[in-house]
Amino acid sequence: MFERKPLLGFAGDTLASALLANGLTLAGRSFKYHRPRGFLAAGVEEPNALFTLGEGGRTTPNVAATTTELYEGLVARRQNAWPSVDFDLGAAISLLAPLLPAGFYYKTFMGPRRGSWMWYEPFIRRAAGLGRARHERDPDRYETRHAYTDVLVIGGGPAGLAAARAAAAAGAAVALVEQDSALGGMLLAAPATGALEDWRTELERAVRAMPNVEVLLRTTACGVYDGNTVALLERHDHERPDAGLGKAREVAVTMHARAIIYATGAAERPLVFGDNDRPGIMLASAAQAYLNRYAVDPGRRALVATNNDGAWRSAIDLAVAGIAVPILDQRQHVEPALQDAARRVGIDVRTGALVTRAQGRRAVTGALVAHNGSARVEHLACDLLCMSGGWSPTVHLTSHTGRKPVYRDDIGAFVPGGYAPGQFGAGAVSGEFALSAALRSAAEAGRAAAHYCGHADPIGPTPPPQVADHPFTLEPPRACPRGAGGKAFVDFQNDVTTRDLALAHEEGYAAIEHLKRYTTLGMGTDQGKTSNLNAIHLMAALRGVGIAEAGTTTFRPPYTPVSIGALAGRSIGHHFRPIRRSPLHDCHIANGAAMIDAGPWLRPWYYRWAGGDAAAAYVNEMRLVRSAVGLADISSLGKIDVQWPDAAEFLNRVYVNGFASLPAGKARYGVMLNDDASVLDDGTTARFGEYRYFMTTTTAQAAEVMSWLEFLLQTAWIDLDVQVVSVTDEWAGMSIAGPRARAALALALPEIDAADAALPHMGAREFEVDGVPIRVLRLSFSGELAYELYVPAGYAIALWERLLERAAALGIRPYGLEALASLRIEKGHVAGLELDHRNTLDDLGLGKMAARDKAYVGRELRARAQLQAPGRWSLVGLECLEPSARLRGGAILFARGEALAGHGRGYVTSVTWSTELGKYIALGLYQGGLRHAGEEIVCAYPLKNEQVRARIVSPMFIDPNGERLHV
Amino acid sequence: MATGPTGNDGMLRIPCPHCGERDYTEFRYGGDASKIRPPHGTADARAWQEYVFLFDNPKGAHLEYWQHVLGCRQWLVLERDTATNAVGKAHLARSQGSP
Amino acid sequence: MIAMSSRYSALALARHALTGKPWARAWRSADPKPAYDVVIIGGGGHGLAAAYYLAANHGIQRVAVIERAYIGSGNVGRNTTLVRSNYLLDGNTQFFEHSLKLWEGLSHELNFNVMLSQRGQIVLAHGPSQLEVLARKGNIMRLNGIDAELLDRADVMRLLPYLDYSQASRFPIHGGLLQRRAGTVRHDAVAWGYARAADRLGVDIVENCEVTGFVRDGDRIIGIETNRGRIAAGRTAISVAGHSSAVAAMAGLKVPIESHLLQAFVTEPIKPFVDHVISFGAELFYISQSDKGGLVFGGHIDGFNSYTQRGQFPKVQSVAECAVALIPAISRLRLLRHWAGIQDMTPDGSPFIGRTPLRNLYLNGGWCYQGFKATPAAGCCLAFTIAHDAEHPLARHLSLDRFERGNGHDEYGNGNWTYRQ
Amino acid sequence: MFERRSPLAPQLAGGGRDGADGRRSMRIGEARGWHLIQIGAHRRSGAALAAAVGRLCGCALPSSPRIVTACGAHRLYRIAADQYWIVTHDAAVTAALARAITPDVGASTALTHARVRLVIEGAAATALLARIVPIDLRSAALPVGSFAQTGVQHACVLLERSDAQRYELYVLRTYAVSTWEWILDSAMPYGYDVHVAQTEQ
Ligand SMILES: Cc1cc2nc3c(=O)[nH]c(=O)nc-3n(C[C@H](O)[C@H](O)[C@H](O)COP(=O)(O)OP(=O)(O)OC[C@H]3O[C@@H](n4cnc5c(N)ncnc54)[C@H](O)[C@@H]3O)c2cc1C
Ligand SMILES: NC(=O)c1ccc[n+]([C@@H]2O[C@H](COP(=O)([O-])OP(=O)(O)OC[C@H]3O[C@@H](n4cnc5c(N)ncnc54)[C@H](O)[C@@H]3O)[C@@H](O)[C@H]2O)c1
Ligand SMILES: Cc1cc2nc3c(=O)[nH]c(=O)nc-3n(C[C@H](O)[C@H](O)[C@H](O)COP(=O)(O)O)c2cc1C
Ligand SMILES: [Zn+2]
Repeated sequence: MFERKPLLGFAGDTLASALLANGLTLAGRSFKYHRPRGFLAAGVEEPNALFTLGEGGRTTPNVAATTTELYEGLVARRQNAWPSVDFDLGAAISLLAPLLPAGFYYKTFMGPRRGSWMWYEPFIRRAAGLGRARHERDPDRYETRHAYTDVLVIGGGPAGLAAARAAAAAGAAVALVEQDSALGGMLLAAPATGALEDWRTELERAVRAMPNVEVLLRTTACGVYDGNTVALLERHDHERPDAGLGKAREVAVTMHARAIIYATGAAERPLVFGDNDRPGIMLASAAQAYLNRYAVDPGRRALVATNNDGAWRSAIDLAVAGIAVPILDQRQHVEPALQDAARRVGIDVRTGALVTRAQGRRAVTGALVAHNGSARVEHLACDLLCMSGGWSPTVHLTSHTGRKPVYRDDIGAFVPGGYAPGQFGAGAVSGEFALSAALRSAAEAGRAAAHYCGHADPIGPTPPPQVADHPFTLEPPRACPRGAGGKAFVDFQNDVTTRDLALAHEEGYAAIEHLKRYTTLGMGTDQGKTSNLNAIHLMAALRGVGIAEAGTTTFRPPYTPVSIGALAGRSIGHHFRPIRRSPLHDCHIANGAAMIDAGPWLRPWYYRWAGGDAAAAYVNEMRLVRSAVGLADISSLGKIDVQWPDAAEFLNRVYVNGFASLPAGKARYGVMLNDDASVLDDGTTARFGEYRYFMTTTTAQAAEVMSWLEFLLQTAWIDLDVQVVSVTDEWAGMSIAGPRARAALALALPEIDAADAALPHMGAREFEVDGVPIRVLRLSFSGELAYELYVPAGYAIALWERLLERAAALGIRPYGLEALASLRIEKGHVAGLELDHRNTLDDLGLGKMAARDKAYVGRELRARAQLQAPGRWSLVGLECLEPSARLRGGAILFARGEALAGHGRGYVTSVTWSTELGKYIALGLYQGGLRHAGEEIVCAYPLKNEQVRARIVSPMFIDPNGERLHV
Repeated sequence: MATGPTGNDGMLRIPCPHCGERDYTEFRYGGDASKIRPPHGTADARAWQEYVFLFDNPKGAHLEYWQHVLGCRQWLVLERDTATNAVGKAHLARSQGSP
Repeated sequence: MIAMSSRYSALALARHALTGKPWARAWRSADPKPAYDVVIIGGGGHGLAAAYYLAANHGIQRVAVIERAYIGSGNVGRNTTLVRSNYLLDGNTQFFEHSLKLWEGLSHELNFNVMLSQRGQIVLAHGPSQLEVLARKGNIMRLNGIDAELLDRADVMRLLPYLDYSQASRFPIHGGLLQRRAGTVRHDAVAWGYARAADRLGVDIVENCEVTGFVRDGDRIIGIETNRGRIAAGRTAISVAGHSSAVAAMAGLKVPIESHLLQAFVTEPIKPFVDHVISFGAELFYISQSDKGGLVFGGHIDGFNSYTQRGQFPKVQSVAECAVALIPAISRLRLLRHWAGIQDMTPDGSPFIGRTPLRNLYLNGGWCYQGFKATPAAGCCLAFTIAHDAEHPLARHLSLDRFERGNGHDEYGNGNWTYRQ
Repeated sequence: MFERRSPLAPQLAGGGRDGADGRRSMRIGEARGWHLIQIGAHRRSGAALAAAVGRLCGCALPSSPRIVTACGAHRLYRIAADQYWIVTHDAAVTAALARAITPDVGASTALTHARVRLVIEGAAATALLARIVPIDLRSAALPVGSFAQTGVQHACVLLERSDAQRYELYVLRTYAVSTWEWILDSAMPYGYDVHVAQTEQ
């Protein structure tokens, strides 16, 4: 469907060829001036013919019709015009063109007041942008994968085919990628019958028949990255992708190649003359492709304008097809053989002839032609103007790893400025524009690449092609004479004209990068594939410098635009990042838990037995723990098995407090610092045997701590004999807490002797129950009598269920993260919001823990003056003094009566309703800390216009002497 | 730079001495490996400051730590050129001696 | 401050259009003179701004900006253009708000439209505790006279209806913090606008001139060596973004900086689609739409020291994953170009502006992810420091020796990165 | 008795689905009934450890970091310079090893529960794996009988190629459900059957 009208095309057609076959030459409107535009090219370099494809969530703006394969059901619309491309009101903007030269916006829209740009900007934004995207979710499927090969050949033209064949013949595994739907490259534009086509078919057949060659069509090499890693995009739109069936629309392939052969060919450039953008003006090679490959007459009455030999081939094909063709070559001298060949097919040959301006508006109707050495301007009528300003090797990919291309005068273009190790060039990309030379370079590249991969011996030479070809010559493009009139476009998509170049030069934006940025030249969806070199030529001329000095802009990936969906692949929705689930996950769901993200983990936030939302539930869960007994999942804690003779010494070094003397059967709380003395983590380590320790870390820091310990052991302390192994996934953990915890244990697990004598506070013991090892640590985060139980993860659910079932009479129930966090606030234990890397050990009130008589990581830098300064913010407890108000995390603290401005004297880190105290309480940091205990302060929360009075108290809100731990 | 053990110049493919050449995404970067960590217990704040905070940060040859976190978990010392990303040899950090 | 004849305005555009009168060069192409009062190394946003403020605020006009390539070739011309002042820590809040205020008057001051677009930035929170952290910042902003609004999920849904609110979303959106005055600025215009204004005040902008060394007299720097010869300088400032270590090393200084790659991305241009600046909360990812229509976005550094100025593909993919996680519809849009900048990274994520151990040598560097928004204030403070040989009150917390004293200024709470990325 | 549960218990109920072409070209499942112990030698104990393993498992410690040593009911993997995995379905062996490897011999850590062993086999197995791991799966790089430690979705995994078209993955338990869903999602185009192998080795 094209603009709601059905359109017929043939298999193998592109949207562009089908539209041309249907007589449609007006493809769209230009970006800035809304000028009517047609089809300039037949491939990826197309700047004009951008369409919006698809409907609903499949709407895809800005797709070049020249690369869109036709398939049944394709829906396409033209864009950037209102009400329609045929009648576009935006075109009125053309009248204002003189007021809108390149970069005009830098010079205006500044008044009348400061900030006025905000008034103008919406208009500019609406005018800019090409197609319109939709906010709906994309229903299609995308995938990513990794691939490995010896030799990656990029480009399936004659050079690519020949190179692949040579490399494969030498024994290398070869992957050949071609963005097009067919192999053959430039040869596809040659006449569909004849010796050349026979030769191409045979070469293709031979390559495809080789078992060690994999051919990937519709696959674009988008970017070349370090390590000969190439990003490929495989497209399947023509196969009707269907997410329901798992059929992907696009696949992004990370290709790891040993060697790369660039056989990316060359692209033709336009000529620059007045109104060179009229529909019906196209690249000579494009006209040839439409004619030969797609069997479409791009016009009936053609003119071919050129400065090089290349376009003569196109002219001859057009003439043979019966399309009248005068050829206008700006060169005075053209190879006589070429002239003869042209004349033989009835071409009206004119040398020294320069097109200065095109005629016609919505379609080209003719051209004005100037002749060398004469003032006469001739008018020639045409409905197709083919132009060729020379050929630019497709050096994009070779430049991606930082090798700047270099200029070659003889071909008037840039070629790769060398290749990274293991990379080779073949064919037109390396400046070999004659087929025979291209093939020679390809065979050589193929052999060299295979050799680089360790395959030495070619099996046999590639048969030389039996094709006639001409050496390639060209005359550098000439700027069209001033005063010829019309707009001479250099960059079609971004509407950059020769006047804009002149303006940029005049204002000093003459460096090629400034030119680009000032005029936006080459910044469109085509990335200037047809415009960059002309611009460089023209600017070099304006500056009076050589082209090599003018230089190119930087080529960046992707070579052609890539769907972001393809890059994301399957890492979308809940697969965006993997989810880590506790071994108890299924129980939580069964127990009616509401789950919450905690880093990669999903953890039970609260349980519905306790209330319908977190606010209601957590207080009931707290009450349960304070009054009876609760069961919580702590499996997400990091767990590390630490073994061997030097383990004690090791722990003694990484923790600020002493671990050397920790006896077997005991656990100890410890804090680790980074080298810079910021707090890395806290947790407990239990000693189970002479040389066996069991360390726990916080959930958030588990991976960091593990790597850090390995770093120290493997890089710095290699003399220590210590082994650390992560056992986070091996052991599930649960905490059973509350005054009835021991009773509950006794009911559920009579095998475990949890009597105070056997398992005192901070005791740690291993038991075996029904053949299953259970580690029991008598530790408390909540301040109640509590035990941490660790069990091999496969038995976690069984243990959990046994605890809940057998201790049911004691009222045991599960409690979640919110209650866990709240209970510890009542006890003044620091956690995530306090441990934010900015706070020191001393700030957290833990300074006393640090041993004075031993070294530990971070000790030296902990002593720095500012870290010990008296006015630092340190941990305090806060109780809310207003019965009707609540404290809020993130509130800023001020002394009473002080102006509420600036950064205050501290802030609230964690808040909870205290079931014990019947009010809101909080932890916070406050300047001077507990020296201000008892003072009333203000917690300001201007985001909600709130101020709440609170009192500074000890952060140990309940049971400061820890009596409950010892029941 | 020297070529890696696989004979490839292996830019940003890291030759893990244990596992072989792998994508750099399997590794965790650990920064400059030419700095010498003051021995544990060194009571010289200046030395620690330099170690922790100051870097040569050269444009060119760089010795650096990488840990093969998705593989053998070994910390490696890798030669890499920060001007080109070209990767050279790697050795296990705990096997002393320069690469 | 700029002579009437070369002023930019709609009227001037019309006059030039009608008369065909040529425009003046935006800045002269200066050759280096043998000596200057002040030499600033680095023609990025900061260096050019400092030169402008030296001339405009301190009356020092024998100033040269020495740029090794073309001005704006560094990070000022390749960043994601976010400007905002939602900063938490004492010192930072005031500094970045000062910068935002300068941005608000900059087009007028420079007579060059830098296209400050105050379209509002929304930082998302994906859980209650993340929202509390944002609230703390928002409260600090309000207490410092800076606009900030706390958003709940419904507010975010109203403002940004196209984010992923579905069941499938991995990190559900819980709320956010909005600063309406935050937004974007046209990156290149900043370099050019400052260059043009500085040029008009007599500053020499010397392009294609690479600094290769310093001229020293004892512990004093008295000039620089360049590939175009020696230049004597009363005072010299280093303002070279990702290359601070390299240039400081020429003066024999070792600094707390590593050079890392940060990539940026732009899609094909489309009609208005994203009207704010949005920052994802689950990972470092931010997105906005340029006036030209491209969606511009970025993420985390690539994660290892490098001066290659090009990124790696895995990071491209993970950034794309963030994009789709945040805005499912973006899946269909196409990435047009991605590039990288070389960025100074410091242990605490904060920069340095101030004096160095060498006399008459000043350093402005270590900007990490945040130097673009800082451009006017950094230029202003650097100019002050050069003019007065003293730290600017707004930049006292950014001294080079802060780690010795334990004064690290860790805005993001990421901690020291000696061994991790 | 405590019942041992696989984290994939609920997942394994589903019977699979057809691929885009209507076929099912893979079997994806979990292998259960095995035990895993990680053992390590410290600097001076390499020989003692080798001796202990020789005595209890009847084979030498592997010297190759890539080739799986199969001996009887056990498979041995050298996972780092001086670290090994022993996978066996003889629980007595792991228990004996744990007892025998005293600190002067080395260290042992039980990891049976830390991992879940997935089996992917069939014509499309290699193509599927190319979608989920970043390593070279060509048979020269990963021949039958070899293994590699790598990552799936940022989590570590040990991947063994036990036949040309058969792979076994030891994935982290807490990621197992996520990894499983990821694999099934990736396998959609090919179609698969889901199966559990109770005591497969
Ligand atoms: C991808 C990316 C995205 C970013 N996004 C943001 C953002 O959204 N918001 C934000 O606030 N910040 C952002 N930043 C950071 C910001 O761009 C930089 O911090 C800031 O631009 C640095 O200051 P500058 O403009 O002066 O640097 P630059 O523009 O880099 O200027 C430094 C100049 O010094 C020159 N130089 C270097 N060595 C020499 C020498 N030896 N001799 C002479 N000249 C030399 C360079 O050529 C360069 O032009 C981003 C950075 C990157 C890379
Ligand atoms: N007469 C002239 O003026 C002239 C000029 C240039 C070239 N040529 C002819 O061109 C031919 C050169 O052959 P060649 O093979 O070097 O070039 P080619 O243009 O025939 O083939 C290059 C192929 O690479 C593909 N390609 C380019 N970039 C790609 C990417 N990133 N990913 C995937 N595919 C990509 C293209 O689609 C194309 O098929 C010879 O026949 C030569 O005579 C003639
Ligand atoms: C905010 C912003 C928007 C950009 N938009 C475009 C764009 O629309 N088209 C384009 O080709 N490049 C765009 N670029 C990228 C530049 O072309 C260029 O890649 C970038 O400035 C880095 O320079 P380099 O690639 O020359 O190294 C944009 C850059 C920035 C900073
Ligand atoms: Zn490894």
